[in-house]
Formats: sequence, C-alpha cells, structure tokens
Amino acid sequence: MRNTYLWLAQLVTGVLIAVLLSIHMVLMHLDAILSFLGVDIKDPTSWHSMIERSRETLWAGLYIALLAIVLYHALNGLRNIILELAPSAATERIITWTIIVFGTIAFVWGTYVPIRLLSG
Amino acid sequence: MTGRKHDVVVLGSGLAGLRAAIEAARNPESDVAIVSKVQLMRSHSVCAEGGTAAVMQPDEGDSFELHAWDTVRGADFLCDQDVVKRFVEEVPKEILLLEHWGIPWSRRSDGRIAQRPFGGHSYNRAVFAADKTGFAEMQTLYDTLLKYANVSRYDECYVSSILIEDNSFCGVTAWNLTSGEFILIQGKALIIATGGACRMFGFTTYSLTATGDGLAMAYRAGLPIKDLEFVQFHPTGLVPSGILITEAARGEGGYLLNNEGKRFMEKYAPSKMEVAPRDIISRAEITEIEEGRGFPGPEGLDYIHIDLRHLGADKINERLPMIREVAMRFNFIDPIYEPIPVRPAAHYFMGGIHTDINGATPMQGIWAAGEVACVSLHGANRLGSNSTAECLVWGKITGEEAAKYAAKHKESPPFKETRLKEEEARVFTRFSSKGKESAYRLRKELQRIMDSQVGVFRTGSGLKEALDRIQEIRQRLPDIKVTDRSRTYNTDLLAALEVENLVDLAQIIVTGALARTESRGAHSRRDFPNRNDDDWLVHTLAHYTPEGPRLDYIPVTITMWQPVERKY
Amino acid sequence: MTQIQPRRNYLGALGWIWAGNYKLERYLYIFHRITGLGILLFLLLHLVMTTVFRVQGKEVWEATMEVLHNPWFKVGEYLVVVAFLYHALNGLRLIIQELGFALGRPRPPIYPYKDSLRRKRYWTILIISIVVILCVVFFYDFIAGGW
Amino acid sequence: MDKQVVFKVQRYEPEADGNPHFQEFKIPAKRGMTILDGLIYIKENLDGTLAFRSSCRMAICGSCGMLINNYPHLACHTQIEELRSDIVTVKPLPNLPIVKDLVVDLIPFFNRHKSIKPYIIHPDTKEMENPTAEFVQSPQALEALLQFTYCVKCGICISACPTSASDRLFLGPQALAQCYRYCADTRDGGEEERLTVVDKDHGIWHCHLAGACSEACPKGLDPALAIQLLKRRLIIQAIGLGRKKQPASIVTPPAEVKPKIPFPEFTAKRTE
Ligand SMILES: Cc1cc2nc3c(=O)[nH]c(=O)nc-3n(C[C@H](O)[C@H](O)[C@H](O)COP(=O)(O)OP(=O)(O)OC[C@H]3O[C@@H](n4cnc5c(N)ncnc54)[C@H](O)[C@@H]3O)c2cc1C
Ligand code: HEM
Ligand code: SF4
Ligand code: F3S
Ligand code: FES
Repeated sequence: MRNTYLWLAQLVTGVLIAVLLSIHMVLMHLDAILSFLGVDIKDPTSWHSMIERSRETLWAGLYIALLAIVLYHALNGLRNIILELAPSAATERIITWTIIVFGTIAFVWGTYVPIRLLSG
Repeated sequence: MTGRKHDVVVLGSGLAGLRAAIEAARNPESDVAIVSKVQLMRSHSVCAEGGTAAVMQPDEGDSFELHAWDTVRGADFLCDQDVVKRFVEEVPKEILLLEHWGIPWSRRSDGRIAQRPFGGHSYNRAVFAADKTGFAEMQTLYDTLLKYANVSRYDECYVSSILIEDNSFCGVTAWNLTSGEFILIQGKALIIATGGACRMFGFTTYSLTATGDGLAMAYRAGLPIKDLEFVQFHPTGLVPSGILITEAARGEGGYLLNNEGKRFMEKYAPSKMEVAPRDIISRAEITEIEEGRGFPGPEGLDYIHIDLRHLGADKINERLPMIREVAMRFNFIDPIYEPIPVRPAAHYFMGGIHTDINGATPMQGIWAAGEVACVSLHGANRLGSNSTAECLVWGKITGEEAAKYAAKHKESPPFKETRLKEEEARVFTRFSSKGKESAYRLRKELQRIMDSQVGVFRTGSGLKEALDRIQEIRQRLPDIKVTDRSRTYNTDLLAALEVENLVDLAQIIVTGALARTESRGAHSRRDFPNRNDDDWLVHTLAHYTPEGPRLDYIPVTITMWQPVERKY
Repeated sequence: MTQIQPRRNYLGALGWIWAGNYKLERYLYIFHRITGLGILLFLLLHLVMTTVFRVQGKEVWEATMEVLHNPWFKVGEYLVVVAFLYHALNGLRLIIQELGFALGRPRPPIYPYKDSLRRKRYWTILIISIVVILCVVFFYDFIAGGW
Repeated sequence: MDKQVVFKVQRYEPEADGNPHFQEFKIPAKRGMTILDGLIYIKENLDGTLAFRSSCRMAICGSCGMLINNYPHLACHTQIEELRSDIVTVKPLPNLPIVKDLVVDLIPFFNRHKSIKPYIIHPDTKEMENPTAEFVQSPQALEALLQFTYCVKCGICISACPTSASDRLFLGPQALAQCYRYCADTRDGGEEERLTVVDKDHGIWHCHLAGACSEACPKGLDPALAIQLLKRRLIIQAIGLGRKKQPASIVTPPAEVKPKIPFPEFTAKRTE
C-alpha cells in the first residue's frame, strides 16, 4: 500500500497547501484589494511587518508547517516525474535518497533562520 | 531455443482452440502449446455476433429434445443424430463455465442469463452478449487461459505442415512471423482448430485471415475431408464490404424488405418469416433479386433491405450496438432511421476434417475441433448460433481427450530431422521474385469464379466450368511472384501460401458439389432441385491425391428421427 | 540466424507534451506538470531569498524588496501567481476526479462514443474561467500597486 | 468522392538494418474506402513488401491499430473520406517497439495485461470447476463493467498515454482498466490480490488523468474512468474503510416449473 499512502499524502498536502498558501498569497499580494475592502494590513513586504509575523508563534508555526507540506508535495511530485523516465531500479533508489536528503536540508534551512530570528 | 517439445499442441486460437487449450491445461501435468498465425485473441471467432444456442431454461419450456430436433431438421437430416444428442446436452455446461469465468452475458431483469430468438430454433435459445457474443467469449477464454502457467503460446506463428509418421502425429513446422525463425514444435497430441476458409469467396463475412490453412494442411497430410460442398450463405452480409449484419437483427424483430417494401419471407417460410434457417432465406433473397425485386448495387452486388427502424433507438443501442456502429461507420447509414442494404454472403463451412463423435481423426494423436472439423453436427445447413456452441463443446472434448492421450504416451514419437529442412526450403524458396503471377490476382480470380458459380444456387455446367478454372489457376500457382524476400513478417509470402491452400480447398468443394446430384440444405442445384434421400443421405469424404480429390461416401447415423419433408 | 530485435519507438518525455492531435485534458495534464515544476523552482528561489537576505539585516532586505518592485520581477511574480492558481484549481479537480467523483458512472458505450471526461468537460471549463477571473483580479492589483 | 490520395507510409525493414523512412503511394480513393482498404490496395498493386496487420476488417479484432495523421486509430475503422485531406500519413503506433513497417510488438503489452490477473477469482473452487447453476447478476451490476469488456487489446491507449510515452514499465491504461473490470465484477473475489499488483512503482499512481486513453480508444471505452474508480478503491482500502466483497452466489432453482412447450409433430421416432 506504500504508493497509495504516498499519493494520499500528495492529495492531503495539496488541499492543505491550497488553504494555507491562499492565505499567504492574499496577504502578500492583494493588499490593494484588501485595503479597498477596508482591511488595512499595512505594507506586507516591509521589514517590520515581516519580523512582526515571524515573532508570532501562530504565524511562525503556520509557515514552518507550510514549508514542510509544500516540500513534501513538490518533491514527491518531482520524484514521480523522474521515475516516469523509467530509470533502472538502482538509479531509482539514488533518486529517492537524493530527494529525501535535499528535502531535509531545504526544510532545516528554511526553518533554522526564522527560529533564530524568533529567539534573537 | 529449447522447450519446443510439448504434450498437447493446439493449432489455432479461435473459440475451439482456446477452449481446447484451457481444457488440456486444466490438467496440471500436461504441457500445452497453443500456436496461431495471428495473436491469440485476434482469431476470426471475435467476429461472431449473434449468440450461442443452449437449453438454459428447461424450467420455462425448453428441452434438449427440442433443440436436437431443431438442429436435425435445420441440417436437412444429414447430421449424425448421436452427435446432436451429445451436443445439446453438453452446451449448457459450457455456457455456465463461461459464465463462471466472467463473460458478460446479457441478463434478464431477474439476474438470469437472457436468451433471444434465432433462425430455425423453436425457442428463444441463443445466449448472447449484446451483439458481440463471439468477441466476449474469445476475451473470456483468452483471459482465463492466462491463469494457467503450463501453457506456452506461439503468437503469430504460421504453421506450414503437419508431420505424420506411421499414421501417428509427431509435430508441426511453423514459421514465426515476428522473429523470422522456422521452427519445429513437437508434441504427442495435436488438436487442429484452424477455422474455416470462406475467404475463397469474394463476398464473405469472414476475416481476411480465414484462409483454411489447417484444412488444406490436414488434407495434404492425408486426413479425409468430409462434406465440404456444404457452404452456408448468410442472408445478411452488408453491401459492399460483406461485414455481417447479425442474425440477431432478425431475431430481435428486424424485417427483410424487397424493393416494393414488402416482407417477402411470407412467401417462402410463412411460419418462421425472418427467423427461418439461413439456407432458406438466402435462396429467397437471391430469388427476389433475380426476379427484379432487389436494389441495384455496386459491382453487381444487388441487394435487398433489412429494416430495423421499428425497433426503436433504445433497443438497437442496447441489443445491437455493433450493428449500428458498423452501418454508420462503413456505410454512413444509421439503422435507427434507414434500412441497411444486405445480400447473402459466404459464411460457414459445414464440412471439415472427418472426425468421430469425440473429435478424433483417423490418425493417431490428432483431433480436430471447431469449424475446421466436421463431427457431422450441422449436416447440410447449420443453424445460427450452433457453431460457437460446437466450438466450445468439441473444444472441451478434444482438449480432454488429447490430454488423456498425451498422459498415456510417455515418449513423443520420433521423427526425421530432414523433414524440417525440406519443409523450410519448400516454404521459403518455392516462390521466386521473378514469377509472373500475382497471388492477389489469382485469389481474386478464384473468388470471382466461386462467387458466380458455387454460390447459393449451383448448376452442373457452372460447377464444371468452375472446376476447369480452378484447375487452371492451380497450374499457375508455382509461378507466383513474391517480391518480399525477408523472413520477418513477410505477408507477401504468406498471401502466396494462403492462395495455394484456398485453391486446394476450392477444388474439393467443387468436386463434391458436382458429384452430389440433389439439393439439400445449403447445397442447392438448379438442375436437381429436390432432395434425394435414397441416394444421397450420405457424407462425402474427400481424400488427397496429387491429381485432385478422390471421393467416397459413408452413411449418416440416424438414431432418433427419420427424414421427413423440411418445411417452415 | 541472428535474432532481430524490435526497434524501440518510445516518444519519451516529448510525448508528454505532444503525441498527436489530442484535446483539452491532455493539455491540462501537461500544464499541471509544468506549473508544478515552475512553482517548485520559485519556491526554492523564494526560500533562498527570504532566508539569505533576511539574515543579512534590514538594509539588505529593503534593498531587495526595492529590486523586486521592478516591473520585470513583477511580471515574473504575476506568472507565478497564474501558475499557482492554475495548479491549485486543477489540482483540486484532479483530487476530486481521481477519487472517482464527478466523472459519471460507466455506461455501455453508444456510438458515436463520448468518454466521461468529455461529458464532464464543464469541470475543466469552470476551472479555466475561474483562473481567468482570478488572473484579472490579480492583474488589477498589480496595476493598482504600481508597476 | 473519387480522387487521388497520397499515402505517406512509414517503412522500416529490420533485415536491411536501415532507419524508418517514408514512402509515398498514390491511391484512387472511393467513398466508403477505409485506410485499411488503402493499405491493401498498396500491397496488392503497388508494393507487396509492405507489412501491416489486419484480420477482421470490422473493428473488432484489434489488429490494425496505427498512427493515422498523427492520431492513433484502427485502420479499418477510419474512412479516408473523413480525414478530409489528400495526404494521409500512416505510422506504426508509438510507444510500442516496431517489428517491421506498421507492425508493432505487443507481447510486452499482453504480458502487462496478464500481470493483473484478468480472470475471475472465486473462493468456491468446486463450483468453479463444475458449475451447477449460474451466478445471479443484475443488468445494473453488468452495466457497471460492460463497457470495459469491450476492450479489443489494440494498444492504442498505450500510444496515446503520456506516461507510457516515457515509462516502459508503466502498466498502462488497458491493463489498469481490465483490473477494474474484474474487480468490479460481482462474481469476483480477487480484489485484494489484484490491488497489490497495481499499487506499485510504475503502477496505477502514474496515471495523471490525461484522458488521452479515453479519447483515443476506438471502441468507446473509458479507461480513464476505470482507473480513477480503481484509485478510489485503493484509497478506501488504504484508509481502512474497505469492506470485504462477497462474490455472487448461484441462482436458487425456481419454485415453479412451466410446462414444456409442445413438441412439433414429426414422423416415426425411433426408440434408442
Ligand atoms: C461474422 C460472423 C459471425 C458469426 N456469428 C456467429 C454466431 O452468432 N453464432 C454462432 O454460433 N456462430 C457464428 N459464426 C460462426 C463462428 O464464429 C465460427 O464458426 C467459429 O468462430 C469458428 O471458430 P474456430 O475456433 O473453429 O476458428 P477460428 O476462430 O476461425 O480460428 C482459427 C484459428 O486458426 C489459426 N490458424 C489458421 N491457420 C493457421 C496456420 N496456418 N497456422 C497457425 N494458425 C492458424 C488462426 O490464427 C485462428 O487462431 C459467425 C461467423 C462469422 C464470420
Ligand atoms: C494549491 C494547492 C495545490 C494543490 C491542490 C496541488 C495538487 C496537486 C495534485 C493533486 C497533484 C498530483 C497530480 C497527479 O499526479 O495526478 C500535484 C502534483 C504536483 N504538484 Fe501540486 N498542488 C498544489 C500546490 C503545489 C505547489 C505549491 C507546488 C510546488 C511548490 C506543487 C508542485 C507539484 C508538483 C511538482 C507536482 C507533480 C506534477 C506531476 O506529477 O505531473 N504543487 N499537485
Ligand atoms: S482500452 Fe481501448 S484503446 Fe486500449 S487496448 Fe482496449 S480497446 Fe484498445
Ligand atoms: S492517458 Fe494515461 S495518464 Fe491516465 S487517464 Fe489515460 S492512463
Ligand atoms: S482489422 Fe480487425 S480491428 Fe481492424
């Protein structure tokens, strides 16, 4: 059932990304429209508001989760694509491990910094 | 390559061949090989459309006796009645087996297998899967065959000859079309199930690959061929392609109309109308056309109409989807709104390799089943939907018998290496690239002569002329030009080999037909319009001689009913 | 006689993009793949940016943001948004349909044949129109936000 | 519609060791002539060395799949007229190895079909070997799988599917659809066995609903739908909601028996 679970995870992460990333995108990019609607979120890309967000546990937690989810989703998708090029079983294993290692590094890299800022 | 020695070799993968292979393989000890010149599930049997006759509802009024009587009467009493009896009792078991193997039989609303009326049957007896019965049966058998590990398959291997030593079977030589190798497949028992040869007719319902190779091979190997002059013409071949419009179209209630818009069958078979046996309807159609009540068609293919409009779109889509597709696709006609042009088309060989009731031929270790065999079930005229049933029943019987035989004989019989080499040379070097004749042209000439002289109605003079022409074509055969010199998938060479087989068989048909001075079932002579039970209630046997077939006759087995006049 | 091997004839990755005169769904599939990979690329860039520039302090960050407000980057960003929208909406459709919903029941085919995807084409039409509408909304925002 | 049509046919002679190349033939086309008729005309009159498969010429045997004007279809099922062009390119089906000219090697494809166990698996082996009565199956239950039984195993869906284009090991739409066909059969009890076969690398999850298989299938099957329904079964099983299916049982004999229909009159019936 391994492949089924992998795909199930792809599906669930897809839905989660849809929710989380929408929030993120709306906040980041639709400031003009939001302010038109009467919600003022100041300038979302300014240094100040960014640091503000990363100090709040809720926001930070959300971003870390989002990162993990997106990384899984995208890298698993990437792996699927590469496997469809029908490499040999050995290369397949190498690909899988490269992707896992890469994902972990990216995750650590993406979380370490916010956490450092959070505590700093 | 190794492992070309098997216990049971099955030649042909039509319904009969697949069924035989499964039955042989059900015995886990036996090592079965199935050889076919097409990929296994591409055999001609997929074209069968209408149904398979079986007594499935004895609780609702049908009976074995009735099925037997219908068959005997349909056969114009030329069938062996012990064979008929065994047949009707075996078919329902086969239907159930297929049902258990997953075939999508059409169902009644209570979940039981549905049945439809068919020509010549006095009960709605044809079990069916929409109008793809043969296709569904083939796929089910093919899929089921995949279950067995003890089956080796030889797809696309053209078998060129059957090797017989001391009256017993020792192997077949085959040309693997995709790899180009010429191989010997040795075995203890052989089941020939290579189907009919209607491609010798130009206007036929048959697949392009139905060229009777097995029949011709067996004939040349010395097996007697029985009753080959009886060729069935199906009343409804689509004009101009010859694609079959299934008998189920009439079984479901379609009308046959002449150019006056009249259901002309009321003149010829008032009690059965459109569901009379095929020989009667075919003769009626030709009579109508000859008397000027047909429609003019392309290349002399005058036709009459089959009208389904009154059945309504729902019924056509549910019960006859393929007919609609075929008519729309090939003739640009939607049967829901327009009648379909049809005329009689060569459809079935009642005759075949002479076998006993077990499907065994006179040679040790060789069985024959399906259309290629003649167990004398169909006599002078086959009833619709009895032949797929025959394929199943004798597929099973021969499979079982052959496996038993192979288990009894420890050693496969010895054989001389040289014969393989000889045969290889015969296949590949006989035709040169410098010849002057074209295999395709010869085939067309043969088809033209068969269509015009050996059709629904025959005459002595016409048959004589046909015999001369066939003899002439035969003489031109060695001069065929084969341009393709390769061994892989050389369909040019294949066509040449096939023509040769067709010509041999045509000669048997015409010789037999010329000798039989009566009209019986599908064999209808204008110069002898009546049935003659005193002289001709016998089976014709044709034996191979280099000059041409030698005929002799054996009696018909009658156990239940004496012949009476055949009227519908 | 040497055995002749059949010749390989795979279309390969080119076959993902074009293998014949197919219709809509076949192209939705390849766009889904391309957008997925595109966003992945963006994600990695984004990750690098938001981390590397952030650790370097406020000045660097604001300088970068300044650069990012350059119209060309804006266009790139806009494309990412479109890709994301498409991937998200089509992804939701895929999730629903790959679980066997909204495709209809298997029916006996009636000539001329229509497969389920074609029968349910309004799904794809819906997605495309939503994507277009949202794109316009974002586009408005880009203009309002100043190029 | 009597006109000249040019057939550009891809040739490949394995024994000559060359590369595939195109050869052109001029053909007089009539109304009602199919691509297969055109190829037969070439073979009989212009060049006997052309190799292609054909058998039934009525779109039921599945032999003659090829790429016609860049769309995979059965040659016998394509009218020259409906292509609406004077040039017809004919190539062998892609994604399958070429044996010669238009003939492709389908054996790996058949083997993949075989791997999904395409036969009824029923626990009651005694009944399966020697049937006593039929299994009940309602027309509705039949309808759920009927269209998938129409597969002629032509390989056209394989040459349409983008995953098969690059992934030689991918099970392919045909095998997956047949897997669903047997799992959905009320007479079958082998779902678990089959699901483990499709749920592997290069298995069912490499179908991304490109839908080209359904679009191209000449027999109107909808493998894309079957595959998605099969995915649903897998997911349901994976999250533990699956219930074990009870394969159908045989019909109970009817309570009342109707009288036999009267036997037609005939002459002397001999006793046996
Ligand atoms: C259009 C049509 C509709 C029909 N409808 C019905 C119907 O509704 N009901 C009914 O009961 N009957 C019907 N029939 C008749 C029935 O289909 C056939 O009689 C039956 O299918 C014959 O099956 P078979 O197994 O004997 O031979 P086939 O199916 O013809 O198989 C022959 C096999 O032999 C192989 N072969 C031949 N030569 C060679 C060789 N040299 N080397 C290797 N292999 C070889 C072929 O590859 C093939 O696999 C119909 C027939 C036609 C033409
Ligand atoms: C918005 C929410 C998203 C949803 C609903 C979603 C949904 C999906 C789904 C269902 C698949 C599987 C398609 C299939 O194989 O059948 C998929 C594949 C993929 N996704 Fe997403 N996704 C989303 C966001 C993202 C993001 C943000 C990325 C990149 C960072 C991404 C990258 C990928 C990749 C690379 C694939 C593999 C594509 C393929 O196999 O063709 N997705 N997505
Ligand atoms: S699913 Fe359709 S296209 Fe695929 S093999 Fe079967 S009939 Fe051919
Ligand atoms: S084309 Fe291929 S990707 Fe899936 S829907 Fe059909 S199998
Ligand atoms: S020849 Fe049989 S499908 Fe075309």
